[in-house]
Amino acid sequence: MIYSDAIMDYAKLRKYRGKIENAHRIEEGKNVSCGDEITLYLVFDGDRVAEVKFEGQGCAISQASTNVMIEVVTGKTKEEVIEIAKNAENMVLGREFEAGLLGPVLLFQEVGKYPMRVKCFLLPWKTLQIALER
Amino acid sequence: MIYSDAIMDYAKLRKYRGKIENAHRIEEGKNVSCGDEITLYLVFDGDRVAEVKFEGQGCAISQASTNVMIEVVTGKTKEEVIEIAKNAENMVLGREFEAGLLGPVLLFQEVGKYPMRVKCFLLPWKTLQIALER
Amino acid sequence: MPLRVSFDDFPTLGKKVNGKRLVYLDNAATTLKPKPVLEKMVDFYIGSYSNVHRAVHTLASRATVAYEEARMKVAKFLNADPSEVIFTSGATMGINLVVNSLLRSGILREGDVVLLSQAEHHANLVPWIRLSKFHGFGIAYIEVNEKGVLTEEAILRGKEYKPKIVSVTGHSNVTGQVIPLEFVREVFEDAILVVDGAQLVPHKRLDVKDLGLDFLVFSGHKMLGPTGVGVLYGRKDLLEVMEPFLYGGEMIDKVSFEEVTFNEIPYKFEAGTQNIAGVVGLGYALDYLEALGFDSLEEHVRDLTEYLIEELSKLEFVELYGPLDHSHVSIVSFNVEGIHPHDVAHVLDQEFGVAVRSGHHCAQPLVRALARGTKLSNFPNSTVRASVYLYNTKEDVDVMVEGLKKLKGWFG
Amino acid sequence: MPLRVSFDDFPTLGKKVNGKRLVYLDNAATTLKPKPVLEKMVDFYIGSYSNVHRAVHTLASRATVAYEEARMKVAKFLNADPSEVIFTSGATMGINLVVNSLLRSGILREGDVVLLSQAEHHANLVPWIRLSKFHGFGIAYIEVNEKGVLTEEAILRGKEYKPKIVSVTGHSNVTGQVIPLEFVREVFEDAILVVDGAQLVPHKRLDVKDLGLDFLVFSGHKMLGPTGVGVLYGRKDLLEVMEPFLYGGEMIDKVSFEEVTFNEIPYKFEAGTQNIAGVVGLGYALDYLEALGFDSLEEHVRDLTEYLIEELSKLEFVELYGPLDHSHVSIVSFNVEGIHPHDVAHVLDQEFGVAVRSGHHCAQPLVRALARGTKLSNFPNSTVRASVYLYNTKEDVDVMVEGLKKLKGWFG
Ligand SMILES: Cc1ncc(COP(=O)(O)O)c(C=O)c1O
Ligand SMILES: Cc1ncc(COP(=O)(O)O)c(C=O)c1O
Repeated sequence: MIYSDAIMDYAKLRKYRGKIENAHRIEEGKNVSCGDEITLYLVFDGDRVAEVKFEGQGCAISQASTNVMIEVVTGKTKEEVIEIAKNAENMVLGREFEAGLLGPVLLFQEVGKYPMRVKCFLLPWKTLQIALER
Repeated sequence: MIYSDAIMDYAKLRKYRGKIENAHRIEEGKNVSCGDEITLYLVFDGDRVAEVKFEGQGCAISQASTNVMIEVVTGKTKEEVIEIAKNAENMVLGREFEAGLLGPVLLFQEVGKYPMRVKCFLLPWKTLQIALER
Repeated sequence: MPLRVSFDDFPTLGKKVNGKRLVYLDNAATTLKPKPVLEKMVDFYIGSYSNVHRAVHTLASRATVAYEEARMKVAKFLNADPSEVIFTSGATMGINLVVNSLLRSGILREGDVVLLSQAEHHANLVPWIRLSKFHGFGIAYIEVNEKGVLTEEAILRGKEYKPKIVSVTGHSNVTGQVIPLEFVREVFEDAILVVDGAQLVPHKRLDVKDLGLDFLVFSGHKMLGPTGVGVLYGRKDLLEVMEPFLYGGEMIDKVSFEEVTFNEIPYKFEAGTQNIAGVVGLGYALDYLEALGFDSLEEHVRDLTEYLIEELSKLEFVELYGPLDHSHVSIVSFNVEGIHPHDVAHVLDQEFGVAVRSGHHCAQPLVRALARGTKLSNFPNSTVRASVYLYNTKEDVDVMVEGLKKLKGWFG
Repeated sequence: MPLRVSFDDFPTLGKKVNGKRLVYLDNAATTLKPKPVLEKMVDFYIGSYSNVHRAVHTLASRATVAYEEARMKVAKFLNADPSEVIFTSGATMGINLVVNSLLRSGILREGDVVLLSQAEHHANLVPWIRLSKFHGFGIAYIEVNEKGVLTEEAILRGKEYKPKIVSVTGHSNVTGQVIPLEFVREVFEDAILVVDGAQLVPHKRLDVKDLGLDFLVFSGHKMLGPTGVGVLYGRKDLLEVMEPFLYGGEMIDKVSFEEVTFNEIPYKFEAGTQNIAGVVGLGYALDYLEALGFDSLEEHVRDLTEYLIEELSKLEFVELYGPLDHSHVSIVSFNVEGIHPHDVAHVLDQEFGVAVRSGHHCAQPLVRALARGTKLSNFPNSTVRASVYLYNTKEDVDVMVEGLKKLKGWFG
């Protein structure tokens, strides 16, 4: 089961939810096929991702993935974040990846076994990547 | 084999070939799928079909069928011709028909076994029907 | 007469999914295929296959006869003339054909109004909406109520728009509502009536003449048939004056470098090599359904639907959508308070072997409309959807309901 | 390496037709299907079938993976990106999609010139000719010579028209000529190049990047695959800016009652439920062909074509069309002096078990052009066409040639 206690706890986490007024970047992401949508609010400090919050809804996997992502990337440089995002994607797609970079993202490794849920996991990561590459 | 000697003889018959200048009706018929085309020239005498000729080309079956048809319908009233045409169609489609009306048209009974050749047989008959129903 | 289904014909149902017996409740998306239908298709490919209408050789002749026999079966099934039965690649293609051909023929013009309903599948929304941008006709909607239901009052109100064309589903793929087509025909007597039969036809024998339909589309894969084949029924006099949608081989009469003339109906709408084995297979599927009997099938599905609604209504943590009355057939959409539909579907599948669908079911506007009536703390803009067909049983419903109870316990 | 075909895989060939061994020489119309491909399709339907991309349950997941694997196989086969591979219902649909989408996107406009050739199948003529009536673009033609051949000189002369789009067959289904696509690309470097690969792709591994193709269409049923499925390859940057052709489910991103936004490529071009088993089956057919080896296949077909031309040339009562040189592959069109092609085909089938095609082969203008070079007393505006594929042998050719001799004797 992919719904481990840890993932369920992350899914219910409230602390990263909400809008940031005057965010430096706002990015909307959505999964076409299931209708899940999130909006990321990003605040930068120079080259660093200083604060992230999100609005939107979706399944437990996408919610938990978003919370874990925010926890992991906060305080990192953009370059580091992009590297982490790549590895998260590699992990879930069954490619080689560097586990050392991922921390609690590793909780989602099993999602890779469910091709139709991979998108749920990736939604926040893809959205973040697009936000940073703009 | 549908290519009996009688049918082959009818296929080669020349006497009904050609144009009739001042025909009362000229009707073109064609088989979409094979490209066969004929043009019928009709001369009426009151209610009777007095003379028919044709131009065009096609396979032995359509040529023989045209010649036989002209032989059979010449001199008949329009009503009689329409009746014969219906019975010719019924014959080749395997439905009930009145054999007594058909004469040499009966040579083509076996064509009904070859669905893809039914159109070749019917080409002149369908063209004639359209010409008379106008 | 009770429905007599041979479960041997559906070996998929004998398979285990995640160690559990498969409970297939995603029939509105697509149905399983009877093994006899598949085997006959293989026999066709091996013994009678060729391209159709074109060659005089024996295989071509057998294939053509089989293909045209399938058309005759469909015509009989719908009480249509064979020349009114056009094979398509599916319901979606059928609607695209109708919209484009009506436009090209000048039957649908700038300034005309097309009346749709808010309960439509994207297949009966997007072609109209998008082509209205290019061609400037107007679109109006019959509104759904807060349960997603199209009421007779709402249908009547549609008259205000004076639509030239009315295009509605016969059976909603989200709410399960069977739409009163007789009433629609009565209200809009002069309009061209297009019916999306994708969900309706698999459950009910329609008489297109009796109902006065001008166009009807449906898909084979939702009624035991193979994928990639569907039917467009069109009224003869309309088809005859309509410009074709797809152009190519077999649908033409004569081609020169400057000009083209078309073959007669239905051929002028069937360009290129058709899905020959698919069409023949759809004919076999229809044989299979006719042998079971559409009346028995309908009764079986109605009984099961009632049971499904009854059992789900007992769960206080479940919110149900749709009419929940006699017009509610086969398809039941619902949500579990506090658990996202994807999570519900995932756990039902993984832990209980139950296949249901979750999402917007290609009907985003309708699903969003359900938000108006929801009592959930957080409406997810999607639903869980269970849909039953001839091979389902009350046991299947029980397995799902038990699963929902456990799941609610786990997620809290 | 010689081609190693297991004849057990083609049980159709073991069947008798009219009491004779079947000699199937109508491969340009459609090919036979290997039994292993059919069996795998049945297995797919029974063990992994569901609708794709939509649901999270296990069957849906298996079906989606199988469907996308097929796309990956095709992409690899063509050296394309998977996002550039669009599944269609066949080559005809592919061309219709391209023409309509280019028009809707404003890439093809009133006043532009589209260059076709006189050797095209109706599938690559009628969509352009007919839509030019509605949209006012111009059409010009590369001319064929009296043998129906497109020469390099004629291709070069096409430059005069300054075409924005060049759409040509890769391999004529009447003359058997393989068109020099490298040369065409060189001559029209700035034009959008559309290639009708219906006959070419079953015989040759193409590299769309190397050849610089912008669009390529082909059909599965002409390369051992099931009916009702084909491929459109499109260059990514073009596809990305193009308006879709068919509208419906799965190809959209968001739908409201007023607006629609589209999914990414290739999905925005795949509206509605696709021919899922057909796509998966086409993947199996490709596996089968790859296991045999395209190089060996091409060599085998070239050898047989040479033999076919050689043997037919010995019959003084036979007139041959096409280039009759190294560019002549698989398909040989001919006529028998004094006997109509339908009669030839009928007797070959009935008396010798030989399936060949007769008619205009959905290429009326090309067949009419052959009248310019004929020495027959009466050119029938049609031809007999024999076409060989991987399971044909020299013996097959011998049976047909013997049949022609006898037939000529009978008809005199
Ligand atoms: C050269 C050519 N183009 C296009 C087509 C059309 O293919 P389909 O009928 O499979 O759409 C054919 C097949 O008949 C062909 O030979
Ligand atoms: C009501 C309705 N209309 C249209 C469609 C589209 O059918 P298809 O995807 O087979 O073209 C569907 C199926 O998803 C449907 O449920």
